[in-house]
Amino acid sequence: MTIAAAAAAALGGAILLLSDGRRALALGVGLLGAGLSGLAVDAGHIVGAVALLAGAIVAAVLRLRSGPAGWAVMPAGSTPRLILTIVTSLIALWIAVSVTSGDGTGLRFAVTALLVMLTVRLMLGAEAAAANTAASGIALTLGAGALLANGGAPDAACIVAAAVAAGMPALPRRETHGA
Amino acid sequence: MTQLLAVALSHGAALLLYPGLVTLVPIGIALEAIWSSVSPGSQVLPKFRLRRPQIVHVAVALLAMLAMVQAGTPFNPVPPAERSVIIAVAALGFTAWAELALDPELVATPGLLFVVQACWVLAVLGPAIEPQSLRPQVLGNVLVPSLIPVKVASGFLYLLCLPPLLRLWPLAPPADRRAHPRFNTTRALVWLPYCALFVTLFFPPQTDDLEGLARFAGLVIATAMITMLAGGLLSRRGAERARGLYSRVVPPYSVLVLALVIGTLIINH
Amino acid sequence: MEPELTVALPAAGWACAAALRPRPRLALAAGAVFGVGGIVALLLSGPGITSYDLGLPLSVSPVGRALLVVAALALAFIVILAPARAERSTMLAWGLAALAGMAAMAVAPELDIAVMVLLGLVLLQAAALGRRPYASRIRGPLLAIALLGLGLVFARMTGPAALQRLAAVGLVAGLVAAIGALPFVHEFDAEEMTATSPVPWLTFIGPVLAIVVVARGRELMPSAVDVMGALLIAVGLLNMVYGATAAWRVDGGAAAWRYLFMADWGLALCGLGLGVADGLRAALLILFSMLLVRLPLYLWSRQALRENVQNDRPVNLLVAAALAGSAPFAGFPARILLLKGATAMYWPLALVIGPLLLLWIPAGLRLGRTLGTPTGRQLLGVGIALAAGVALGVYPQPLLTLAGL
Amino acid sequence: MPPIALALPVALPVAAGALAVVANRLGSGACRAIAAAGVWAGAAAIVGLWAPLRSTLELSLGTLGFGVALGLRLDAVAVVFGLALLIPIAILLTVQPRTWQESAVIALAAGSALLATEASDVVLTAVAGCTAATLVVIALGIEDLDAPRPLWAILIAAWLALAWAGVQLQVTSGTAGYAVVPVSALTAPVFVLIAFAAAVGSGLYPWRGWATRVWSRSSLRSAAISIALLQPLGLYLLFRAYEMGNGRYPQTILNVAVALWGVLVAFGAASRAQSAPTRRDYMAEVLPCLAGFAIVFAAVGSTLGLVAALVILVSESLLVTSMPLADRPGPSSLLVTAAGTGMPAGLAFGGLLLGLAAAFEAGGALGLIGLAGVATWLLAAAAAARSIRLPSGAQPGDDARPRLAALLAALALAAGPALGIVFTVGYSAANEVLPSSGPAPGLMSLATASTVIPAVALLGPLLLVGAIALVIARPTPGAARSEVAPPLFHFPAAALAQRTWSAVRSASVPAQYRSLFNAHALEAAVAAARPVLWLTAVLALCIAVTR
Repeated sequence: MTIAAAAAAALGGAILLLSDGRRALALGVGLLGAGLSGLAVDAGHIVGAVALLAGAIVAAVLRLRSGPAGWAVMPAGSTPRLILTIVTSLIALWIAVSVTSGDGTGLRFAVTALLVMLTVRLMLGAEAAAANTAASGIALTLGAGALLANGGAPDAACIVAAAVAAGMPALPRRETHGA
Repeated sequence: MTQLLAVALSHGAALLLYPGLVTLVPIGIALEAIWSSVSPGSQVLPKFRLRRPQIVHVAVALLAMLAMVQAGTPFNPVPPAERSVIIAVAALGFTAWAELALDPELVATPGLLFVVQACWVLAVLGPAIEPQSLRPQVLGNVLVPSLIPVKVASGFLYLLCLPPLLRLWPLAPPADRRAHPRFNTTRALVWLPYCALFVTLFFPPQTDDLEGLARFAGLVIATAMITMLAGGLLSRRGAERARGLYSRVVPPYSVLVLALVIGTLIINH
Repeated sequence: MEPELTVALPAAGWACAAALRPRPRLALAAGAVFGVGGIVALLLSGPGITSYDLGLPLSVSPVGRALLVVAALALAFIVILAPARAERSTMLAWGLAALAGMAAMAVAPELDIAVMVLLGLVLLQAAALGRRPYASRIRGPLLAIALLGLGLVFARMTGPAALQRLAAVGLVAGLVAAIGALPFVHEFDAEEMTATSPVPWLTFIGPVLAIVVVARGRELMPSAVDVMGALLIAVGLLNMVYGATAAWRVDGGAAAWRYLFMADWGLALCGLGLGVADGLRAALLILFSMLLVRLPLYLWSRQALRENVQNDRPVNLLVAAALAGSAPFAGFPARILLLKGATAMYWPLALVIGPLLLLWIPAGLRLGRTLGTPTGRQLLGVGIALAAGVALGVYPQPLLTLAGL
Repeated sequence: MPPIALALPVALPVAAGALAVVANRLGSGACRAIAAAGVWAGAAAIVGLWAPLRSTLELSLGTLGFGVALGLRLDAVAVVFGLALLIPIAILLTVQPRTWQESAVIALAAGSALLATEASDVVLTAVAGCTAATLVVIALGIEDLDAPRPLWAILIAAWLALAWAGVQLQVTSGTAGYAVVPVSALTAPVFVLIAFAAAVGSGLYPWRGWATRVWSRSSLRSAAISIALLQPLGLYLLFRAYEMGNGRYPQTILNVAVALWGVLVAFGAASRAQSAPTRRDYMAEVLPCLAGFAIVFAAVGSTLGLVAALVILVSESLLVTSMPLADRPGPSSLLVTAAGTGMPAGLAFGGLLLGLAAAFEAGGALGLIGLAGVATWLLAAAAAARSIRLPSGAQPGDDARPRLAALLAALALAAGPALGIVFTVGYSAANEVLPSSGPAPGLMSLATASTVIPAVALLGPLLLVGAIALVIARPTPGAARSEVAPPLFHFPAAALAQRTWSAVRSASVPAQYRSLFNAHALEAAVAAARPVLWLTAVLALCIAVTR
């Protein structure tokens, strides 16, 4: 279950990195949220898991309303992004399995991989919809990252993360060069 | 208050009478007359006329008086403890520049004159560094073997500097183009202070009696004669030789004296 | 009083001011009422008192409280004496939104939550009308959030000591990227509205964020506190040198102001990195003066910058002195405290910092001129800002006491 | 008298400055009157506070917040320096016309400078001194922005150095209070910082510094103010260093080094003075020359030296007041020249006499420096003599007050017999920082280690005789009044130094390498927010912490 959830989250992140279309972005954020939610359940944080899943679903649904139409998975010139996806996943796996120790290997892998992938997505220049979705993904990942903490308020962090992630695609996009 | 007045009166007497103005003027005129008669070129004797003094003469006379009362002349009303060689140096040093300020015709090559004056300051104050005293008699009385070389070298440097300081060298001021040379009153005013200071600094102090007075006077006259002799020699050798001597020989010698002073300091500490 | 009110009331004020934008006076009044309410709530909520009303332990540290109070004062000051062409209700709305976010970051029990609040602020600003493309507006702040997230993740992983050091890199780099200091400078457009430009990150939100990140970071990585301090000092020195030099040499007055803010951040980061009380005092003085003196002066200089008016009247010379960090303005005691902290920690560092402090003077002289010829309300504002600078420089004890120092 | 009254000397000028700003609508004259009244009141307050008890008064007003206690301390040193600062400012504010901005800023600067001398703590002195320096630079800028003025950075560097010395004292001993700092805390590095602040803060260098250049401004109003306010503060720091070191500097070599610096400053000024093209250029070198001597005397390390430095300080105060007022051809400028060069039997003459005597009586290296000092004094005298025939160089303006200038200069020239009184005051001040076991000085004669200078008995009659003689004297006939004497000498090194300096100033990166140092390209790369640069920076930081 852990492996599947971590793989789903990483796959969601990869789709966000490799796609430009609204459907693919929605699918990516949904998968990402579902995977992180599964990892939260695995870590014993049911409230956090529900919050993450809900936030991801809302973000995905809202994403379907705007952004470039279609899927646009791996459009022309996305080879570097594909290479980055593979390299990032491998390094994250190495860190989660070999470098670090303790429980929650899957969560460590997913959080590390997702943060790097989504940041790279933003750095490589993203259209507003993709950038917003990546930001939603980052929010959900940060929420999941709080589950690594011993103590504190991880569920609260997940709830806030879900709220931010869900609200993000709803924000108006303004590209005009006024003011 | 009465005591203050008495002290002020005695110092005033020293400034105006002995060893001050009334003493230094006739002796200075006499020495200047001798120099005028022996020096090549200007055989000029003073013409005594009762008239208001020139401001340059007043300024030089005041400074010469101040310097003179610092000297170790026998019967000096100023107590030995109240004399300072720095006052004498400053007063005599100012005389040259008072002339430059008030009558530039009297000062030839002020730059070179300053160099000589700096060497003279070294000759006067160099020996005062090690004893850490500014009392003229104390400096004259220094007979510590380790300080004798500095004292002798400084004394010779003092004598070397006297001809230019008294303008006995053949360097004429650029403005001095008179057909008839005049009696040099300002020089007459500083003959005695320069020579008396030399005697005070480089010979043991004289006692306050006639013998001491005679010995002091003899030493002063001897110093004046040596200075005149040096001046005469310089005049004979010509201006260029004199300029060369005081720009190329005396400064390096002063550096040597300075090295001697520093060496003495190092050895004695 | 509960700390959550210090978040809720400014947030409500922002909502009202944004909703009532078509009726500016009403928006201004509503925003002002809620804003003042927020400040009152903040002042009444004693530092260290924890509230569990939301099921979370919410409390504000004395330093965070002091910074929030000063930020609120700065906002009131800017709105009351707003530049000629600025719309006060809009300024107030943006300011209240930022203030709510800053308060939320300050009271958040976990750094994760503070980072997510920061993310919310980033996207709120990005959603506004701006001259720069959307992607370039969010790129820098989102990199900051990702770096902070990575730092948090590494800090919580169990493994070799290097992980803690990498966590320190993540937190410091994230902080620097969030405020837009070197080497993570945000793209800048001199003509852009201040609220949507990188300036609020540098001058308004940055101070609270820095205090939160550094304080929480030290709790998270006790074994990497030295590394974190060293990184803060290194980045601080970089900002001091480059920022102050660029503020003097760069073309364009607005860009020069931005670099001067970076140079000030250099001082603040050095102070925070020293890890001694005097360093923290120095950093706070710099941040207070950034909020109360430099930000208002920058806003009032924008009009003159647009019209390219420069002047050398006495008031410009006084502003130059204030910007140059000369006594009696706040910069001088801050520099003294920085030197003291550096001497106490490692005196050669003071030898490096000391000469760098002189780089502010040419920049200050240049930027003093950019204020043009202030008159009327603007002149009054400049006077008040300078007086605040003198008060901070001569007697900073009250504010430092408010900050628990 | 309540202890808070100790704040009056500082508060009154500051309040007057603030009032002058508020009352600017009343016009420049009224504001100037307010500022002048404030400064006069400050000076009066110092006398009023000090005269009744003549013992140290202290006041602590709590901490300011940056590790400094707002403590005021009025002792004899603070009184002498305070009056030396305030009285020239008060006179100049009273008699010279200026704008309300200038008057206000100068009054504030006077208050700050006074706080620097009344502060009980090194760091507070640094803050106050930096404030005074900043306000002085602003005052100069208000008068004429393009005219020569001190480099702001240099002044702030000086006061930052003092602040650093203060915080070092706080770190090592927990306090930077002059009276309470442990002797062991005043280490050589701390003293070097203090000496740096003293030299740079007062603009006293062997080369032509701002203290000289400000006199080439078209108007001397603010120039004189800047010298009167900033130059004494340097000497003040050298005095307080004795107090912190319990009457000594950390090492004797430091006394020699400071004295050497002072004599170089004096010699540099004198040698520039002897080649000055105008009388105003000559005048510009008078105060640096005297200030250099004051540094020498302060560094000697004896009570006599400190008193001599204070006598020179008083002479400087009289001169800095009279010089801008005598800025036109005439007898007043001749009197100022005579007073400035230390003519017998003036106050400067007495100060130089005492100081040089102190140097010789200290012996060793200081004796040699005293020797150089005497030569420098005579060079200054030669420069003064030459300056009499120089063209004035004064700019037309209504700032000059020749009668008052002549009166002040005559006072400085005739004050020799009163040297005993000045000596007694200076002795009590010097005793604060360098306790002396010797007998208290008399008013009539001054005792040094080896001689006694009968100030009244010798200089009194000399002055009397001189005055009478000068009255009856007649000008020298035939003296070429228009002829300007050439410089005594030219420094061969001066031209080389000038060439080197201009070469350094004009140094630039060769064209073929400029692309490496292209600031605009770098700025573009940084401001364009390139992700590659960011990611590289992160990578660099990671490598830095993990290697």
